Amino acid sequence: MGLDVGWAVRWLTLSAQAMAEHRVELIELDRPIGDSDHGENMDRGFKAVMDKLAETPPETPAAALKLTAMTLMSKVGGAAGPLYGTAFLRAATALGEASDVDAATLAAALQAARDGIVARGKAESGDKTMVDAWTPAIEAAAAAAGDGDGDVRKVLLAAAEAAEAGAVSTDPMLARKGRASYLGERSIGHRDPGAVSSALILRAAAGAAE
Amino acid sequence: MGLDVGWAVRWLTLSAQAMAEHRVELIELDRPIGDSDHGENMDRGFKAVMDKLAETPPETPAAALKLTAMTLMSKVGGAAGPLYGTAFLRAATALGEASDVDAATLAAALQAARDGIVARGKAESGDKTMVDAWTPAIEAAAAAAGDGDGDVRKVLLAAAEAAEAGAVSTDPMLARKGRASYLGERSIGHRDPGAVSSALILRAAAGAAE
Amino acid sequence: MKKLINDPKAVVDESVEGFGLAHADLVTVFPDPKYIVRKVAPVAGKVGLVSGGGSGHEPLHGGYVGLGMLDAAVPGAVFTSPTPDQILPATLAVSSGAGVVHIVKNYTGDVLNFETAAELAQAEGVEIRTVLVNDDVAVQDSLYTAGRRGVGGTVLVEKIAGAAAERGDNLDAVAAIGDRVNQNVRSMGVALSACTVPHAGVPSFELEENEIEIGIGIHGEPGRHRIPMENADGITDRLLDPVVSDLGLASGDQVLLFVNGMGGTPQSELYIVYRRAAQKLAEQGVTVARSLVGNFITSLEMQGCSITVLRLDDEMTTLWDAPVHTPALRWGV
Amino acid sequence: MKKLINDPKAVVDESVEGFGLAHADLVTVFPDPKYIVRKVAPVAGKVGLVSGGGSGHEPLHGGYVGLGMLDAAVPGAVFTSPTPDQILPATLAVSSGAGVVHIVKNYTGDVLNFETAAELAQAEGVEIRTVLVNDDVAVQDSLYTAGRRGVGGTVLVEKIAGAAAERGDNLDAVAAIGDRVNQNVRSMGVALSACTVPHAGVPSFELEENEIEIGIGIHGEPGRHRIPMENADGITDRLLDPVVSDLGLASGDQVLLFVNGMGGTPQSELYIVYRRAAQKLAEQGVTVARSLVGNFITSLEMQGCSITVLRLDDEMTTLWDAPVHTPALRWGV
Ligand SMILES: Nc1ncnc2c1ncn2[C@@H]1O[C@H](COP(=O)(O)OP(=O)(O)O)[C@@H](O)[C@H]1O
Ligand SMILES: Nc1ncnc2c1ncn2[C@@H]1O[C@H](COP(=O)(O)OP(=O)(O)O)[C@@H](O)[C@H]1O
Ligand SMILES: [Mg+2]
Ligand SMILES: [Mg+2]
Ligand SMILES: [Mg+2]
Ligand SMILES: [Mg+2]
Repeated sequence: MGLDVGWAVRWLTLSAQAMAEHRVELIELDRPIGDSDHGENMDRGFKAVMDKLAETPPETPAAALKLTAMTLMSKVGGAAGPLYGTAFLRAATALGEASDVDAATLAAALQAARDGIVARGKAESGDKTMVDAWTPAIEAAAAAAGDGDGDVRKVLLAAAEAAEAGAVSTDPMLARKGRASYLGERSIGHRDPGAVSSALILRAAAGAAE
Repeated sequence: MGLDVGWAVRWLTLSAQAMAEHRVELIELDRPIGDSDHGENMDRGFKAVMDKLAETPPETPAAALKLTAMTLMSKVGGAAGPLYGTAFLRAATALGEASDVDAATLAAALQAARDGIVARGKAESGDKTMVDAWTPAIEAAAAAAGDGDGDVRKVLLAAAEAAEAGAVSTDPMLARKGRASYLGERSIGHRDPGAVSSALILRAAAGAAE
Repeated sequence: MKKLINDPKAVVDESVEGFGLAHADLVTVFPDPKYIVRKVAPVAGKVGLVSGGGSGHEPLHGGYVGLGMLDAAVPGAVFTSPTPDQILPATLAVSSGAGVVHIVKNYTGDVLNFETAAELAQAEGVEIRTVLVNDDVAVQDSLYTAGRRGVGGTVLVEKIAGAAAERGDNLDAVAAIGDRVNQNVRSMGVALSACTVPHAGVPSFELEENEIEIGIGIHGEPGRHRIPMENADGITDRLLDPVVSDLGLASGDQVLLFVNGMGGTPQSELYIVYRRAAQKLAEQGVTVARSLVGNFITSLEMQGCSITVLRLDDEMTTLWDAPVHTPALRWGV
Repeated sequence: MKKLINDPKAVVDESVEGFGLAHADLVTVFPDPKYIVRKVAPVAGKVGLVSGGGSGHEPLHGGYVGLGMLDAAVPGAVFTSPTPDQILPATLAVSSGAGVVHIVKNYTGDVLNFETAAELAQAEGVEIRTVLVNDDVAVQDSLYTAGRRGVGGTVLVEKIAGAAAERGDNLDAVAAIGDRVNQNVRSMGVALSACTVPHAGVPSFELEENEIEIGIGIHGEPGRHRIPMENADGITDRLLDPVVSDLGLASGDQVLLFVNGMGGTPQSELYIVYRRAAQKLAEQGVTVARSLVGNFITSLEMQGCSITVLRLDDEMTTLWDAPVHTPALRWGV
């Protein structure tokens, strides 16, 4: 059993809920090492995604993700807007026309999303960015997909858990990309807000598959 | 025994000391009902008077007061500068060439000072200004001078005490002149800074005659 | 108190010195007694314009010295009017024989010190006219007070009278247009926070996190009354309504709308206030023909703003548009 | 948080609307997607200039739209870079066929969003050049960071490149002069207090009464390090010295000295900083040929300042002096 457009819409809906719920937390994370806007930006962006989904209900998972990409790109701004925009766009392209996504395609789409973020932002692992949530996530997803039983939920759960651990792993890192990099040593000891929002989005993807 | 130029110089010196000592208090009084500068202005002005007295030692009491008038006029600024300037100028004129001031002349000089303040500032008694220190002061001085024993110290002590009481009497007044008048009802319950500095100056005059 | 200063007693000296260095092409600064004179002064045949007052209101007045506005500015200590020994030489320095206009904000100290200086100047043969600015509608019962204060309207009086002097109007004409501006201008201000006079070291008054002070002056003195915090539109209405009614504005009137920052308010907020004020005036049929938005007459780092409305006639509009070249206001040249 | 706002979410909308009302003679405001365009646009045959970035830095960038400077400005949410769907129509609106220059402050968000917009514009046949501004010497080891930030130098790049475009320079020439300004300009800032982003509601960082933050950016982000409060001359030295040494200034150099307020600092204090900086440069044999003092690139109501020094050559000086007519900068017209 794969993931259909209903899953995609639930994913985005749960993501929007998560951004609204964690808005203040993400602003607070962005305060000591950024400019206090990440939660506001993500909340505004996903609210706009909800409006768009209502306006033009998508027919395929890829269509849902593409619409999300365009909306985030045009509503989020900051660093996160283009990065998430690219991620969703590449994921949509990887899904193609499929109306039902299997585990292997799902893992490939997540990989495409991560690669998109790296292509745009040029961050490496350990730079204290959202990449530090996405890289372990796609590795875990690939492993789960490779298990052979083809359970998409397992793939998504593995990704979400790895992303959450990845977000936590940014605490001791010294930032080398994004606004936090200006702080040098003083960025150490804070969690990267983009890594946390990434983990929330991947957790929403898993939740949508329940 | 009258008051000579030595007394005048001691008066101004004690006044300068009083302004320095009460600088913060006068600023604080000017804060709720003014613009927080009265102590600073008076301290600056009397410091300049000290410099001038050292530069050109006066020969008569009137010369000392005239020099004070010109210096306050040019260094104090605000409302207090021209008012005190006029007061000292009129007092100097009233003293004339006398090298030794008797009780009657002294009382007349204080009266001239008060009249100068009223002429410049157009305040009446009860308007919550320095006039409320000066008017009782000159009345008490005139009474003491009229007593007949001609003791200038008694005249000055009477003036100082009355001025101090006059300053206290401004507490419940509603201001009708100067900056405090903008506050209307809210000026009630605060002591007028100019009345307090006037009482300090008159107390210094008495101290100088000890 | 955290300020970019060296010594509270040297604030005005050092600031005016820096001002002179930065604008040496426009002004000359005399340090003691302290006054600021337009680079070329006196201008032959021209009526001289002198203003001044306590420091802490920058760019007022030094920032308005130059072509088409003031010939000289006299800065006092912070929030303390200047003294006659500053005002007199400033007056003499800009006197070309055509007379000098003193533009004086209506505060007891300013009035008395300029009065003395005017007497002294007249004794030296310079004809003086005084334009008293008293546009602050926050002062009530002005018969029983020191009278209304001069606030935002001062900038407009200086600009328009300055343009009249620059085009060659005579002494009485320059004073008359200054008075006409004053009669047609009203202002009211609000403070969201107090300011700290450097030598005092503590704020002039205390406001709670949810309080604002309506009817504030420009000297860190408290205002007319204190109310709970409101939104920008509500505050704008509280400032604009008394201004409009005191001015007796009617549909069809043309005005200059001036939203002024008190020194510590971001420009973006001033435009939010401007937006509401412009919308309300438009609803009342009043045309905003000219506008000015920014920090033009301040109270150190106070957060807040004032709204000033000037009822324009054709001559005032022409004079407002006339070229001006000063450190703080410049156009047409 | 006390601000003259109605709704934290409407701050930029309402402020930009008010800005458009106040400056309707100079600019047109498009509300959604939001961008600000010079009244007459595109100017036939002229290279278009577009800049933009997060809001909260006013008058940057909207205040610099007009003759001799920007053709369009694109305001993002507060401290958040704008999005391609704003930048693209702004770019198209000012494209006359001669190409468009994007002036981009070096922040990841700004770079990525302008990059996307540039790709889209190029797909529509508009040639784009990007001038990246990164003048902030406070960012160290910039090889291992997102690179130096664009701060005060941005204003100078916009003015000088704008003048080049106005006199008819072609696309490559305008971009080249913009790059040349960027290569010759350095800045560093200090915060005495933090600022509060409206939607966050609390200050971006906390400073004790006796602490200041050196090397601050313009987004309320913390700076390079925190030190005990010092006097103005000491702080000025801490800002100026790294600027001078990074720029490699030598005796005989001509510079533009720009002392910028962060939004909540009185002008009088900026002149105290200017005084010290001008004196120090003079001691080093450096000639301050041009100066700029005021709030030109801000961080909401932050107290503090930045010092920017631009090493001038004759062409840059000529372009600096060229006429400019925008809401926030005006001369020669
Ligand atoms: N070059 C980059 N590559 C990947 N992620 C990045 C990069 N730069 C920033 N980020 C991510 O973006 C997040 C900040 O997003 P946001 O606050 O919305 O943007 P801004 O920094 O422009 O205010 C950071 O926490 C980080 O995870
Ligand atoms: N019209 C007036 N007549 C008499 N005294 C006045 C008048 N106006 C003000 N004062 C006195 O001046 C004092 C304020 O002096 P100061 O603070 O130095 O000047 P300013 O009000 O200009 O700041 C008041 O406390 C009051 O006693
Ligand atoms: Mg951020
Ligand atoms: Mg006072
Ligand atoms: Mg005063
Ligand atoms: Mg941001």
